[in-house]
Amino acid sequence: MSNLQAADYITVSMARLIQDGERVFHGVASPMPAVAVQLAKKLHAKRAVYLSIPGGVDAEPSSFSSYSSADPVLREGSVSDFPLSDIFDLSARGALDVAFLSGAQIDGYGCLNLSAIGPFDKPKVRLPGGAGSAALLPTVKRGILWKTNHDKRGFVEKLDVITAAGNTEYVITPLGIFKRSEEDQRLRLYCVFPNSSVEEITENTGFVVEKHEEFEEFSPITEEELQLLELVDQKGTRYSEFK
Amino acid sequence: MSNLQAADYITVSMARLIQDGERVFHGVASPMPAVAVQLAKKLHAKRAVYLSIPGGVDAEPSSFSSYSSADPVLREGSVSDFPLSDIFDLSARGALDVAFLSGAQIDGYGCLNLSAIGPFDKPKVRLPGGAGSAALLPTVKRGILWKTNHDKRGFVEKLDVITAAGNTEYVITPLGIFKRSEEDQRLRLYCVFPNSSVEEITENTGFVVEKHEEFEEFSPITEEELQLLELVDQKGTRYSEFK
Amino acid sequence: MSKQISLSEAASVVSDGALLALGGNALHRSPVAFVTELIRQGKKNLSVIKTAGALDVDLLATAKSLESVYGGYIGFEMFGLAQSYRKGVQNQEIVAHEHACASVIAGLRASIYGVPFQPINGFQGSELPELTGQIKYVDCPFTGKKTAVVPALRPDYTVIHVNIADEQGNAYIEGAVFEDLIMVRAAEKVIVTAEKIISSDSWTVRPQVPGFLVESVVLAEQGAVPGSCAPSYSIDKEAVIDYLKDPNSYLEKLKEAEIHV
Amino acid sequence: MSKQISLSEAASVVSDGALLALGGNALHRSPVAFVTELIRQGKKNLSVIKTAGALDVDLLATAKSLESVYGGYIGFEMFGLAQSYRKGVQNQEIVAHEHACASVIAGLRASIYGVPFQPINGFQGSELPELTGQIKYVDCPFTGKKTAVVPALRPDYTVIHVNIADEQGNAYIEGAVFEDLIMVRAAEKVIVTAEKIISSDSWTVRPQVPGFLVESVVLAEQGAVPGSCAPSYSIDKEAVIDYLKDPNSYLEKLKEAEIHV
Repeated sequence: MSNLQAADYITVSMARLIQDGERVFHGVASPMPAVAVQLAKKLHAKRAVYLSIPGGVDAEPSSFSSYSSADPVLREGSVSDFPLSDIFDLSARGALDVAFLSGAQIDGYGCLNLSAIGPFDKPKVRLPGGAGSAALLPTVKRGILWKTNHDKRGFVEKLDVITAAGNTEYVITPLGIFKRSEEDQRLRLYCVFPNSSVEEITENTGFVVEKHEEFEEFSPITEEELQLLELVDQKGTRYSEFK
Repeated sequence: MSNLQAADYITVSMARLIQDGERVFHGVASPMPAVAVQLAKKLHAKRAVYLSIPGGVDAEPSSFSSYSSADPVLREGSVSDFPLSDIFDLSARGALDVAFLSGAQIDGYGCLNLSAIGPFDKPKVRLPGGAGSAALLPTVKRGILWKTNHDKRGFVEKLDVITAAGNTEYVITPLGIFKRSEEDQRLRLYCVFPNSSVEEITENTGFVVEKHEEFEEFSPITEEELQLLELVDQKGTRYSEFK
Repeated sequence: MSKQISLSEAASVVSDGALLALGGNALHRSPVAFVTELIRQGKKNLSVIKTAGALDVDLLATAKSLESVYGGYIGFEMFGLAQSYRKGVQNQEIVAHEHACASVIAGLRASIYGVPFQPINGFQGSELPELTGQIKYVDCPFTGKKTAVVPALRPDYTVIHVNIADEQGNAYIEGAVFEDLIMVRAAEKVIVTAEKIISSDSWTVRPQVPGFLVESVVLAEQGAVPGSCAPSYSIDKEAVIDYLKDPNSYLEKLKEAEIHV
Repeated sequence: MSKQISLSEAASVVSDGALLALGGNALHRSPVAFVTELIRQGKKNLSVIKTAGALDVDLLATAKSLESVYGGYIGFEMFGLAQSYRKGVQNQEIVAHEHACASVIAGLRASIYGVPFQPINGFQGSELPELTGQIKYVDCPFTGKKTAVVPALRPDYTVIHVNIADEQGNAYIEGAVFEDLIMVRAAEKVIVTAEKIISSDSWTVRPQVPGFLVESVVLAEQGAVPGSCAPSYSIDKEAVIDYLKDPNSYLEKLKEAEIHV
């Protein structure tokens, strides 16, 4: 278990945050959430409802694409259909529990930027766009964000563009987990992964890092979690975001 | 051919008014339109598109229900689905050509009442309601109305309630056909069935009856029309509205 | 964990005063067994959302369980008028929130989309907007165009009757879906009654209703009788004619029959 | 009367400046062959509507045929950014009308429903409304609630790539329908490209797209390559990587290849 990598910590953390019976969605470019949902459903959240872009409900994919999280393989094993438009509607009417989202920049309130680096109209880098996030993040019950790098360019005090804002509850990074405080809606440090430290996170974050009132030790990944993770993700698709 | 009844004249007239390639809808309680569409498709309008409440496209029912025009039999032979909600949308975006509609009262502008006899809030008779008509009649390209009785209670100068108004082009009765004039949007007498006369129609109509500029003799029902009508409607469902 | 419960358990969760959307259209695949059970349990002041209703709505009117109807058409097609419903409205015991069928759908869509109102193209020249208050107008902020809008219709429960369901709520409708799939998405909670219940791993067709949207599933064979449930049975025309001749005595017989199920 | 025509005939009806909705999602079942043919014919100033676009949008950007995009996400997922699209926007040659995927759908729905705008629950706290002008607000006339609304998005053409079509335009998508069925209903006209064309009387599955909504049908085997068209083929990852390394030379090769079809 010493060779655990950031992708393992992130994926297991995502799985742990999914509660049993919740309706969970991820969109494009989301290999770790895709794996995490399957892991959670084999652990404590057997009745979680898995929704994704290809529109199958509760798919059990035999494998994952390393290139796409809209791949038809994510329909495998599903009994019924619930296309993307239905998923957005579900969130809009307050009936989607969890959405996994990401951002090129994330600020101290859990808002995200996927629109542009630099001004929106004259961008230095035009980013892909927020996909579902501007509609999902304010309407989903629990927004769980992640990033695959943790540095001051990504975690900023002020976003170049606020693509989406809303119900960000957790932000997971290769170094640890932020959780939003009920008090002032700011992200606070909730957990540090074994490969990092409060100091490293503080140094690499562009907004002020304070400990969350619920700050806790990261519970080591269990044998069961690891075995099921290997079973679910035999090809190691969870590492693909780090290549 | 001497035993032809009003239902035959009405049904054949409906069929003749359907043009090839048109998208044609009827709703509940519409046995004559249901038969007329099949007849038209066997005559001059082979490429007409038949839409109805059960949602099959271009069904070719083997028979008709004498009690219901929402019966699943109206899906028989259809290749694809287009549910009622889609049909309303089609009309709303200006892409439905013909809707067959009816009214308990019809006025000289082709507006109809299916809501109430007497005041809306304190009705003498509460009628079933206009079903699709309040949304369809103003948006469909061609509204074709029919009534199975022709008297002054049904054809009125003023409706008790205006349930629906809009693009009424023809009104077909057991006695003849009204067509709306381009000039002043009033219904004018377009055609008299062989069993009636201008006088009879005038006497039994609550609004002033004038001849339409296109007034014409009713072309006798042809052998071909009659044979195909008997073929399409072997059980004589077209007569069920008169029982 | 099975969602299957009995008809009486399922009906018991519906409170007096609840707003119900009922699946099916006219006399086809409507949840008659469920409605009858509501009546047997003495529910009061129910409101119903339906595009085209018939026996389901009229039975509630006969039983004096009906407060109002949001519907486009309530009638028995060629069988005639809905006698108890029309008398209830005429006596001002029942409120007819008359819609076009399309505006019932629009109101349900607003609920599906989580918005308070839905624009609709229709009602030009109709008096229904001013008579019912169910249609208002807003100016489009992009084009300036005056646009009719309908308020969200959010059923407390949508009840649909289907051909096949499984114990997790997945449900399959053979043939005409009518407005059922829209009603399912618009509702706070969904109850499915089914002609047949199968195990979740034995589907050979693709259910259109995903189980996670459904709260409970009820086995109700012949659940749409005397209406149709294709392809299993058609309208029982004699029974419908009997009903319309004397709704009250028909209802009494029906309530008796349910008790012995 | 068959609606089947050749790829070049079908593309030829698209005018410069047209607004196109393209089916599929990301690198899956998007009409790549059709887009390539548009480029070969030298179309200019096209605008594209798409929830999540990838190669289809970027090829048009590479060819300098793209004026603007109404989209939620334009990128190649784990392969990386859409290089030509992003450079086009950065150089202010392409306008990014950035939407959420859900508001693209809302705009299409307004077109489907024949209304000028569609309410949507979303965008709270986002700067996109003020930056793009694609979202405005109206007060609900029933509840007073301030509600975000999106203008109708009405494609001149929707182009989808499907598994099976017939010569009358009926079209069947195996598996994920993505936003295709919405795009089909929202469009002025619809063009279907298909892996396989069968005769209208030989369907063994139920096509989701009724033929009467479709203007023309094109046989385009491998029409989504190098993207996927399940279950026939998956993403050709080497080809996508090649494209992103040098979009221009990839496009040149693609144009050559088309000529020899």
